[in-house]
Amino acid sequence: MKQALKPAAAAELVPDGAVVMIGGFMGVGSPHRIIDALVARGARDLTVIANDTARPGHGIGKLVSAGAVKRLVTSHIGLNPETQAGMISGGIDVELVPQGTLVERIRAGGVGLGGVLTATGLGTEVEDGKQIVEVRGKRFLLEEPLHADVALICAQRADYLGNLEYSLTAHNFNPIMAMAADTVIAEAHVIVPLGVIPPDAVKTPGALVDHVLERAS
Amino acid sequence: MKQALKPAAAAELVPDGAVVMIGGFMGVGSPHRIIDALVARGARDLTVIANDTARPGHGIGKLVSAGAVKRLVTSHIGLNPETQAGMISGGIDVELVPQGTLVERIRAGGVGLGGVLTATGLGTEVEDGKQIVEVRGKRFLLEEPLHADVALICAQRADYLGNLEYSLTAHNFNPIMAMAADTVIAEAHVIVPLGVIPPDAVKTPGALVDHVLERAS
Amino acid sequence: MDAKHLIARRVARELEPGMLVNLGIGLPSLVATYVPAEMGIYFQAENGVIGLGARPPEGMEDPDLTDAGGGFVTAVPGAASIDSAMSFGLIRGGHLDVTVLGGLQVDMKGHLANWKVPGRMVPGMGGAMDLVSGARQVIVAMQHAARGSSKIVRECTLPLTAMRRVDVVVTELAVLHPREDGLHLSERAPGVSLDQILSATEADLIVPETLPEMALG
Amino acid sequence: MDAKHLIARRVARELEPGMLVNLGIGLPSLVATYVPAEMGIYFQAENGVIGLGARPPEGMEDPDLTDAGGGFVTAVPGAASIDSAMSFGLIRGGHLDVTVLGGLQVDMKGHLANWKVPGRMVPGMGGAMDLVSGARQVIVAMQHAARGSSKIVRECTLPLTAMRRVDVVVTELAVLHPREDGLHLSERAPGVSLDQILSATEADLIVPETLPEMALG
Repeated sequence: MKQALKPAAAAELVPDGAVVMIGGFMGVGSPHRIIDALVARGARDLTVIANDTARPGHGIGKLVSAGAVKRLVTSHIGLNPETQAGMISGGIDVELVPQGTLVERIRAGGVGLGGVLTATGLGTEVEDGKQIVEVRGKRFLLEEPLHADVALICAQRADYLGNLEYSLTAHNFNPIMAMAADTVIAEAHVIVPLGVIPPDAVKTPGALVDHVLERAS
Repeated sequence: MKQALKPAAAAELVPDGAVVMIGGFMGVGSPHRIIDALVARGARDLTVIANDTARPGHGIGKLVSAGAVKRLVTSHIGLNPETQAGMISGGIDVELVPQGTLVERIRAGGVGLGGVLTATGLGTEVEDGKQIVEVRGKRFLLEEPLHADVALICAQRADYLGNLEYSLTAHNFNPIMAMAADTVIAEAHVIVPLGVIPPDAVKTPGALVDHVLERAS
Repeated sequence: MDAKHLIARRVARELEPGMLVNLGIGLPSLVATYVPAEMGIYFQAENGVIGLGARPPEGMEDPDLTDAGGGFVTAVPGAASIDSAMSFGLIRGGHLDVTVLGGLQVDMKGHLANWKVPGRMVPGMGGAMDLVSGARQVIVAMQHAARGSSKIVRECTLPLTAMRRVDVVVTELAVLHPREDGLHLSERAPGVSLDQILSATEADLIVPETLPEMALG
Repeated sequence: MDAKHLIARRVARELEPGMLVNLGIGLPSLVATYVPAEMGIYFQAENGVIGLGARPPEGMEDPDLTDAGGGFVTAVPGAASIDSAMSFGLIRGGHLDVTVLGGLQVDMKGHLANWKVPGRMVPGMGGAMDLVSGARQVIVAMQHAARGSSKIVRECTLPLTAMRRVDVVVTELAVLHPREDGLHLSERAPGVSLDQILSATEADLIVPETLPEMALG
């Protein structure tokens, strides 16, 4: 059984300078209450690993607006001019990663693989400085695993053990990030008793989740 | 929409000499009706990729008993003395693969990755003849992807599009194999109309499934 | 008909019944409008759904169901929710029949550039590199020129999206097929002459003896 | 108490509240009997369930719910079904706290051999190599000798399961801790003398000044 965690306590578990994975796709399926608490705490120097930074003032965009992000590993910042400005000015160190490579690098970090061998990015800027591995005469980029100090994820339902269920396009990076961090904090729209989420519906087993955020008031 | 496929027609889609992935773990979650049809057809010279060969006369063990298997890529044959005898006599060419490596090799074949970098097997017989890749100073075995001509899988429920749901320990290799073959044939305990399996419960999207076996009579 | 709708309508004719198709945001997303429901085409949005539908009734939008651009969508009966690993597994693994993307430049080798204008626009590649590397068929849907310059160029000056040769390019003037020997001009838009196309195009084109007019269905 | 139950009872004392534990088939599976439910320990079976329970009531067995040995089991409230990729992702990714496995030999380097007797027994490694490579803690539960020969050997003569040094070895005579400097003898079974242990052991042991008796709880 998990003890419900208050948002401020969740924010305390993400120290300044931490490497943080944050679920969501343009804010859909992002842990908005934890993000708000991080902003309220005045978090600084975070390395954020996330698909995108949403829009200014929305989802992960709030952390960018608040100046909490020092480094960013992401696939798309096109809808957040603040992130783009930060990248161009050098205020934010941005590593752009193809989306399918990003999610596999996170998965590799989570399931204990040494890296990802992909053809995506071959012959493009993405190839620069990377090891090429040949398999059966075909060339692949070796992309390194990603691992975080903390993963902040969002689910539709959690039970008291931290078993998680997701809804529609709010799955995105959440189930993958839940495997790839030392500490996993899950925010859920609804918290239900053990057994309400049947075993076949669990997409993130509670064994992967360290903390469940207290219910929304 | 898929047309329901008769077992004999399914067996015709698996020609002699084909590379066939078959789901299941000791027979649990194996496509038993398709296996029976393959035996009835007198299939020969199959390369079977599967976690195990169950027991003689059960599940994949029926194919071994019937002499249909020429080559086998598997993690465990300990409970099937016929497979062990075939391996020792040379009648069946058996490649033993660690279970976690086997499932990742199948996944790599299914999701278009060039291979799997794993520490499993390092310093053991499994390492023999394989490429070693170093990442951040750590050594990993490069295990090659697996791909099949046909995957024969089993689900709890299918809908008319071939969306699949699995039950408890009958998931095992089925959802992964569904990604890794040119032709995917699914057998299901129950077939239901579109919409009965909600989007969040679908574990194998119908887009991956070529044929659904007709309902059990 | 304006240029964008003309392009979308022509692209729609490339799709075949039962295909799994990914439409990029912006112009490509218009293609769905011209695909009859009875064709049984399933649209994937890389943020996590197969079976994307039109806009929902006002007041019934689900914040957990959007397309890759963040706009509210519906899901059709038989839809499946998928996480980002499965979504890009489908794309990278060759399970996606067609991707329709916008473009900044296509060159005589059939190379596409569509993710970056150095120093001016750095949105990130999002899923574009995986889509172009992995989809069975890549269709570029874009206007023929931008700011008075041809987007069909001799050689891309912008960073490439992939080394893979795209399959079809549809503009408001023409349909082009990049092949081994160069850019084949295949069709002209209604009311557009060969000379108009040639004078609007920087690249050399291989012109057939008779140039058919686009069929728009 | 017979040897196997003594070993299982001692192993059970190594487990801590809230751990995720994998028990091998045979002797290791007896460990669950000695773990009080209130400890909140979750058992994973690598064939696809977290939250494995005891045998089901007769006549209520579900053919789709077995342990890795193929025996019928139950699932506890809060259990989760997982496919083989997730199951071994948990194992390889370091999410499994403890694995308890049987052994054929353990040597002075703490290496385990437990999957093959060349020419005589070729069951395949199943999940053993991944479990030993990936679990946070590896406990070997086995009888001290087989056919009159010590299974605690100077150097494994059988093929290794992994290069990783196991953490604890529990036999019906003793508890051993392999460390950098060799095999430490830590406890003796009730009624067993140091001399009995030394004479039953091929390997050199590092013996403490006082040798405590196993606490069995």
